[in-house]
Amino acid sequence: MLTGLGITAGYQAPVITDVSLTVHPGQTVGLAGPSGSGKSTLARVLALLHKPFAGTVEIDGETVTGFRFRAAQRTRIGVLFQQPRLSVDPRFTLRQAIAEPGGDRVGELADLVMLTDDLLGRRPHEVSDGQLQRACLARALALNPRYLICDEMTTMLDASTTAALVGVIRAYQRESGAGVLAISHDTTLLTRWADETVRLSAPLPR
Amino acid sequence: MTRGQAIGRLALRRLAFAVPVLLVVSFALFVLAKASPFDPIERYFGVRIIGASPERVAQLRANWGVDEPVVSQYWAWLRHAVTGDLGDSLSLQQPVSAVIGDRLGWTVLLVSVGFTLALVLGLLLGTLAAWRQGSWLDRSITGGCYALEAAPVFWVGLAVLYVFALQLRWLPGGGVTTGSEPVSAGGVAAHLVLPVAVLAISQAPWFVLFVRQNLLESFTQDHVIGARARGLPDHLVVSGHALRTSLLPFLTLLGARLPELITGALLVETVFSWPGIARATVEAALNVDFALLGALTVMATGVVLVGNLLADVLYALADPRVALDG
Amino acid sequence: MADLTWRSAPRSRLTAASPPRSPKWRLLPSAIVLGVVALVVLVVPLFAELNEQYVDLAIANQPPSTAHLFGTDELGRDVLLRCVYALRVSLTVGVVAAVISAVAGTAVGALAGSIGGWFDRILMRVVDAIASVPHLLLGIVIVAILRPSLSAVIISIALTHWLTAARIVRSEVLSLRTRPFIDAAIAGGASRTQVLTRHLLPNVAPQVLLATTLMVPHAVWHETALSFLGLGLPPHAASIGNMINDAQRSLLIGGWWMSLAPGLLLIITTLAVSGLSGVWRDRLNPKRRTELTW
Amino acid sequence: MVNLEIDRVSVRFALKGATVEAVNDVSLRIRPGECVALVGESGCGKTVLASALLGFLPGNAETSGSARLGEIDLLAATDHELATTVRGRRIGLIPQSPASHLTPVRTARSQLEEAARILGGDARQAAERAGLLPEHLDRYPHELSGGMAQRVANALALVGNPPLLIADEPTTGLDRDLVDGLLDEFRRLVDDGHAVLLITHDLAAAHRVADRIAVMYAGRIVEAGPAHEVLDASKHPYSRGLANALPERDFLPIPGQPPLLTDLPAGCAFAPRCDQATAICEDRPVLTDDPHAVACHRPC
Amino acid sequence: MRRALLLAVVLLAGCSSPDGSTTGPATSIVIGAGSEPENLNPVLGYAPDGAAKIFDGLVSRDASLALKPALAQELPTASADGLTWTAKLRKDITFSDGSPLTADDVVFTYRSVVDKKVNSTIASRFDALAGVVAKDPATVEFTLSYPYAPFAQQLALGIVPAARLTGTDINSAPFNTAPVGTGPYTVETWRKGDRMVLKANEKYWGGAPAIKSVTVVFVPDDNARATRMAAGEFDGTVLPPKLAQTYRDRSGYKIVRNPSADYRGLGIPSELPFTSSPQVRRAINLGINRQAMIDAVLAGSGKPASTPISPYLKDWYDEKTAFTFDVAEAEKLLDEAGWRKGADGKRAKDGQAAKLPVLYPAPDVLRKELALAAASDIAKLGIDAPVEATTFDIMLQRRKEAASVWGGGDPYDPDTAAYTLLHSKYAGQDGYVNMTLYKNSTVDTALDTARRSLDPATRKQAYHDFQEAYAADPGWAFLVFLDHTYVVRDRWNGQETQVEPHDHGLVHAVWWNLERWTPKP
Repeated sequence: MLTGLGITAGYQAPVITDVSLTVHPGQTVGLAGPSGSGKSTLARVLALLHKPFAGTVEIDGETVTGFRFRAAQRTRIGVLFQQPRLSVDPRFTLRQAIAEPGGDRVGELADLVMLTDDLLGRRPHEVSDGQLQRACLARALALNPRYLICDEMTTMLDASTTAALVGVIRAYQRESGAGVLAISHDTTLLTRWADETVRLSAPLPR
Repeated sequence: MTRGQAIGRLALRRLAFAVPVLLVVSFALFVLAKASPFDPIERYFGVRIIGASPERVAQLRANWGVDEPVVSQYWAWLRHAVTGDLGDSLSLQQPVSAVIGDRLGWTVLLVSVGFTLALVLGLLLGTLAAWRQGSWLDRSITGGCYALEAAPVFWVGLAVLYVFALQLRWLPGGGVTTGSEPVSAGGVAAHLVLPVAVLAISQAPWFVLFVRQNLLESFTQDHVIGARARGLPDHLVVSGHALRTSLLPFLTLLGARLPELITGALLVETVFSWPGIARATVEAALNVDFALLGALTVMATGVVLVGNLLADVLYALADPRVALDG
Repeated sequence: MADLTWRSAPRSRLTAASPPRSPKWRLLPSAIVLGVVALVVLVVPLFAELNEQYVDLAIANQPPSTAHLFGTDELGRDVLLRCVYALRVSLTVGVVAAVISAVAGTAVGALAGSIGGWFDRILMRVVDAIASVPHLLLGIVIVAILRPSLSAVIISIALTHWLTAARIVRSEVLSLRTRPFIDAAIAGGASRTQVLTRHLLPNVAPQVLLATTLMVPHAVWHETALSFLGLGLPPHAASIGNMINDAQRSLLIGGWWMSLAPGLLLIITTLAVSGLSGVWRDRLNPKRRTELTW
Repeated sequence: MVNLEIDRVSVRFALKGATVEAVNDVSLRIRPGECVALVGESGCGKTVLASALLGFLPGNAETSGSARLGEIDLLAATDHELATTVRGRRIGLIPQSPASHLTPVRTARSQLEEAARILGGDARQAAERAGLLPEHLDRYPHELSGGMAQRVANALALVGNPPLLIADEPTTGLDRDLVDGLLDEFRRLVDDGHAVLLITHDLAAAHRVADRIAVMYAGRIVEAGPAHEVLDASKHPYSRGLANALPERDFLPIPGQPPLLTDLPAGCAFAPRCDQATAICEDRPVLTDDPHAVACHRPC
Repeated sequence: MRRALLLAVVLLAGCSSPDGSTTGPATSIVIGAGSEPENLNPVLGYAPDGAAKIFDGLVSRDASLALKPALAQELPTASADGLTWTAKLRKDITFSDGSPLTADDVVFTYRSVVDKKVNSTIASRFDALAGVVAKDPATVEFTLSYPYAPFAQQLALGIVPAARLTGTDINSAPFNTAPVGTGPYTVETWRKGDRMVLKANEKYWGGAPAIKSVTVVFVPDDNARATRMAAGEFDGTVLPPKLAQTYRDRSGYKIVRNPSADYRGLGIPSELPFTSSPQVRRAINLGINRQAMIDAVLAGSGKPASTPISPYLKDWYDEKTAFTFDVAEAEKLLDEAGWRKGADGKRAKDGQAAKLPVLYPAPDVLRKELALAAASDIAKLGIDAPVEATTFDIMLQRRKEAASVWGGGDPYDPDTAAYTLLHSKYAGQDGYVNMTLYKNSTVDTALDTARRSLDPATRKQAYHDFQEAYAADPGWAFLVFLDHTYVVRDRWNGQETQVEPHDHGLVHAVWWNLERWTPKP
């Protein structure tokens, strides 16, 4: 169980205040809400990439004590970002990107996300957003995470690629029993994808 | 807090930062100067050091307090400096304030006209080169700029001096007045042309290339494409949109460019025997003139800091996006 | 579809340039010049030993001739041979100073950028403070303390130029740190060191190397300026700055060849260095219009 | 009011060692009072087509064919002609990420008034029509909310009263209610007699607002016809696959990957991914000349 | 764009032709000076040898350097024992502020010079001075602690008005930059580092000068001065000989070469094992081609130097002691001294290489060129002579192991040129005295005798003995006496050549007698 309890987080000022959220293993939780409502901030907290001002994150009963480099539970959570182009080191080929977390399963993962050998040898600027996002998904799955956080993963993608990636994630979920937090402003998508959907309300006007 | 107040606070914060910087810089210079092999006493004696009896030299040292610990020399200097008394320049035998007062105007004249000219040149030529990108005009401008950047400013100064003052005899070759003429606006203007031109063309290439590069980059940016899509004529797109944003980084870099400008002025003043502060600076450095060197360096540093502050304030005024709490 | 008639898209002054024509027009001359300079600087001394302090007053002030291609100077020294040695010295100063600056600057910048916080603030304030003192003035003071010599000049340049590298590295590291791919690497379990060595430094390295090459001409220029003011290398040593300084007087009495040769050589060499680094910079900065073409 | 007649337009780019065939032989007509959506996944060439119409292609691009807007051929016109007679006056652009298409150091008002002055439009009226309040106009682009920025972009696109609007991926990254609002706005514009070319990868948005949909794949239009027919009764396997991939439908992907534009197959570009493909697909299919046109040897 | 063009036009229009072909009577002159005085106070060291423009001394010199009375009615005379010197003042003299000159002013001036609290750079010259008193308002009496023959030469020092300086700190008195004197000119303005304007003293006791206004522009850099002279800014300036040569054929200008006692010489360390032997030092002296230096480095403007006594000190100079360039003799001497050439052409003795580092002060171009030329000649003898650029204090620190190019000298009396330089009592002392640690008892005796005797014949003989002893055991390799070269517009009469000392800026130089110049009709 991935749980955020009473999370208050932000940068200079809090973006989200006292938010709680739970993702059970095998479950897909949708997180919706308008721009600026703090979806991404919450995602980063739950992905252990951003230290909240207050509140705790628990993973399978363990309370997380450190964030970013200090997170012991680091590899139990995989993340996918909104803009695949910014999420891959521009110097890396897709193969290197997928191999980065230390997996030797590049071939297997590439098959999983349907990337051909030809594409694996390319660098980010030589492939489309969709292909790059496939590589990012492969990378996120490389360490067999217990939970996968998809932060606006499909924004840049067309319907077919979206469906393909969701399909891959679902297959992984079936196989591993992982929990998924799917963040999107596309309620239609979440209705179809998630088991349940949580809405963050719009931020207070500044 | 309004934006104006925020900018005010930014200015105050930067000014507060300036004080320790100035202290550190001035003290470091005192220490460095102390470690230098140049002996102000020897400088004072000049050629008469040969034959001067050792006791007399030692006596003079004591009279001057040259051999006191550097900290107490520094402290004495600082105590007086705060009250506006910058002490006496050993190398020029004058109160430092008089040394600076006599020269500052000339340097400010040279630097401000030169800088303005460099800016105008930079903006015009940079915009022109970007506008005619790839044309022979662009290539000659950029080529010329690269060449000028590669040429040492004093070499350019000498070449200009040789051609315009010595061979063609169009313009005076140095100083601010010709012979015993009184200082007059026309005379100074004539004497100003060559040094200003050299200072400007030594500084301009950097601005030209910067403006050109930034403009070219801005041409690919969304807001410029957006302006074009609206049907604005090219000149408006450039002046109202592309330049407006591509010159923003320019503003902060103006501040960063000040030390270079001062360096350039130092060499130009040397070549053209301009009676400004730069020559006194070289003199002071060569003679380890604590009082003068400290005052001049602290002043130069202060100018740079104020320049940076101004640039930042301008930036904050020009770019509404800039965050003021950094 | 062979019958299609193609026309170029309308050209606007504001359209991004077509991808730079093959950079050969800059690459080739630059490479040739640098190659020749390197060859000459490395090979000539093997054949013609230069005794830097040897003068032959009997052949002073000779204009260029077959015996002395660039003429002789006021003391009867061959200008060409001195240029070769001068270039060697100037380039040595430039390269060594640039490398020292780059290494020191990278270390400081990387530390400031990756540790951040108060450490970064204090370090950068120090950098700002040093940067506030005009370089040449600081260089003058440093040389004055250490006494004019090759190492003093190098140290003076390194001490004033590492700031550039530090700032570049720091700002690059700071901007890289906020990129999602760093987050992605952390999410993939990368340690701080791995992020630094696998992502931050490799991505900064080209910028640093570029800055280093661009620092070489600047360092050479700094050396010549110091020599011009009489604070560079020992005045009798062959260096570009000294030669131009010496040649000033000759210029006034018509000896144009003594300043022309070293000046032009310096300009051409630094142009070649910046030409090469320009080509390199273009390659580093792909700005490929991927959005349109893919 | 005139039609936009896109006739056999191709666009290619010369790259080092390769040619990108971004748009191939595309023909399309857009009439006043009609919204045509050009749909396809990212990289299929639809944005290149829009850039070609506005004269915004990079310098290494070449075009063939024609795109007539009344008496003017957009592809043959010089940039000066485009700037002085077409952009803003005959074609308005509604960009993706409207805030970034505004110059960040100037207020919305100054940019709107500038455009109005040049185009002879009425800034106040355009702002009102776009639903902007005067105080919104005094903000800088970064101070505008997403919805406000979109309205400013609309006002700017409309201030010169152009008959044709090109909207390039206007919905990407917007919240659903903003998307809906924007699409409603488009509908109103179309009903007012504007022609709208909507370029999007969002099939649902296209379906919601467009009268006709053209589906693009690998630089070609593979199917074009009335919106509901293209979506609900697709003739081309790709369109059908795309429709089926929608989350509200089957939510199933089309297998495989699109071909590289530098390396298009000689025949049907979709054949390698098509379950219906046979030997005949080695030949390039031609777009039929129907109200519901398709380029497929074996249409569904 | 239009505005920028306009600006350029305005700037260009603003500049008139700088050709400077001034019209009208030449009652003003613009001088480009190579050095600027630190101050204008004779007490602190301004113009101790006269030609001070603003001040007069008790005595002054004519073109042949002969002393003549100035503020004194007649040349001061010494008592028979040489310990008391008396000067009678003229009675009609006033300072430029109108106050009369009295003996008190003279007493004040000399007492201040030797006052330990005053930072005078010339106090050492008055080493012998024990006291000075005013016998009456017009008589001054100097008492010396030992007989000092050239004492009258030191009385050219300018006299300051005591009233202006009594009770002030002389070291920082405003007087130092805005002085009051009895001289032919008064200071109108002095912008330090730039220029000084002098106005004629219409009430000058020697008659009002014809040149009413003198502008002295201080430009230390030779090239800058040459440029500005060429641009027509100056009426006269001092230039290195080579630069002065460019005016050879220019009408309206004349080149003036003033001979001087200003020597440049290589001080050879007598404590360095290699150069400790007189033979080696003689060999070095013989191996140096002084005439080549004069021809190439000085463009012919100089005289070879062998001893510190200038050939222009005709009464004292002994031409027989001159070293002639003779490489063979030099090689022979070195061989004899045991420093023999090895296979590589380098000399060594007992496994020790013959090595003599040559130092010069870095910023001094002339000394650099002389050092290189000398070192090249020395190297040709098979001696390793590495040249190093350094500073004066390092040259002093390394005086026991390296040769350095020093300079100095004045033409007034051999004593000032030679005594502190070569007398063994200064060897090893701090400061710039006897830098080579030269010790030769014959030389010591000769110098002492000459200094203390008032009899010209005795002195002449003593200096003759000195030169002979020195030439046999040279502690230096004196290289050249420089001619100081000037370029002056040919618009004035009255310019006379005078042998110059080392100093030549505003004082001495071609305009040493400026007050007597008259415009050409």
